[in-house]
Amino acid sequence: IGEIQRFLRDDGTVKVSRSIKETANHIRKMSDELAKTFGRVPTIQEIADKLDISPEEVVFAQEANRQLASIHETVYE
Amino acid sequence: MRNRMALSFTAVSANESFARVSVAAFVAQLDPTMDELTEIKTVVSEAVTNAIIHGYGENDEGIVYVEVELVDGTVHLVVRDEGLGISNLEEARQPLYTSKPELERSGMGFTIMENFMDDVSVESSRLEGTTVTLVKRLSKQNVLCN
Amino acid sequence: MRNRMALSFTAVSANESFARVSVAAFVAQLDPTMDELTEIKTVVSEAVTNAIIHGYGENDEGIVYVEVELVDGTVHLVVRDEGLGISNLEEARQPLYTSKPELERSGMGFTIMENFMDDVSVESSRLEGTTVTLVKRLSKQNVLCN
Ligand SMILES: Nc1ncnc2c1ncn2[C@@H]1O[C@H](COP(=O)(O)OP(=O)(O)O)[C@@H](O)[C@H]1O
Ligand SMILES: Nc1ncnc2c1ncn2[C@@H]1O[C@H](COP(=O)(O)OP(=O)(O)O)[C@@H](O)[C@H]1O
Ligand SMILES: [Mg+2]
Ligand SMILES: [Mg+2]
Repeated sequence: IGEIQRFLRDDGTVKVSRSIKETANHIRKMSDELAKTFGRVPTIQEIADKLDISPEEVVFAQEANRQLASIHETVYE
Repeated sequence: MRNRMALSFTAVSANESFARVSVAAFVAQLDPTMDELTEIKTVVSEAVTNAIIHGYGENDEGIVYVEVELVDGTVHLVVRDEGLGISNLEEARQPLYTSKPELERSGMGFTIMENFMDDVSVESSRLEGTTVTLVKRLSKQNVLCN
Repeated sequence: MRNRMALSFTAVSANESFARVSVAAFVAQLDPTMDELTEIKTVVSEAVTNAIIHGYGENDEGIVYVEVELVDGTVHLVVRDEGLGISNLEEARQPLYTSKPELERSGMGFTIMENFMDDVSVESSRLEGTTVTLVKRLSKQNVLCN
């Protein structure tokens, strides 16, 4: 496992994971926050505007994070 | 304005995620709620997985076709394969029915599609393939229209 | 394994972001670095914008075609339109050349493609359209091969 962790850290893929994970976390937080403020589920544009990215990038980050989570599961569990 | 896209890809499970992103990114233009988008992504997963697993039996020579049209705030989605087809459609659409219990599939694919979409129709013929047509009206557009 | 996808969509600028993300989601399967992914997205933007603005002159009857094939860690990308075509290809590919200075375009589209990709070829004929073929080998795959 140490080997695999080092490999994941060293070959640059972690850079992708980290930055996407961060964006995905921001999306989740912003989504919760806006839901509280509005008293309803936010639209994708409302979240995208707050994070200053395109709605399409919101979609991408969410899915990439979901994929990373499932890779993480198979590698570490 | 009508805005359309069409997508086709190799019938392998690895492409399920790509299909979800592609459809969701296209639909994002109509500014759906996050819940609506999740529902659409789930439906894409179910229909595309069916095409790959049941339609083509995971034969990676197969091609899955997806089309999306956005008309006045309504999403029209078509998922099509040229695979084995479904011999008994009524049975296939029953909740919990699955022809592959050994794969630990839930038999809930069609039921999920029906729950998340406003309209679901399925056409299929043996050895020619299956076309699933799905329609969803987005809530925001309803509000604007009322 | 070879994995392919093909995408087509209405020639409107609103679809540029969809095309970027769609290609990125497909290429993500090869586990590119963040930089490589950004480069590919930028190239898709440039080529798709050219098809919409120059190829179809923003006529939304046009359809833009994008194809991606992943072969052994190499990305093969084709962006095609059936629009006006390019009469002088050599001139068009010069850095800073633009036929639409009034749109404040930079004339750097082809130069950006050449910088970010390993191979760029353009075929075009007047009134029949333009096909841009782009190839990028991903760094990780190079390392594994050496
Ligand atoms: N594209 C398809 N091609 C062939 N058969 C299909 C297709 N989609 C669904 N089916 C049939 O319908 C059944 C029910 O589908 P579904 O409700 O998604 O459940 P599950 O996929 O868990 O079996 C499948 O088990 C299969 O027999
Ligand atoms: N798909 C296309 N169809 C027709 N003409 C094109 C196309 N792509 C590029 N061109 C021509 O090549 C020129 C240079 O393209 P580019 O380097 O992207 O610069 P810019 O888009 O800023 O003008 C354009 O101004 C246009 O005349
Ligand atoms: Mg199913
Ligand atoms: Mg350009």
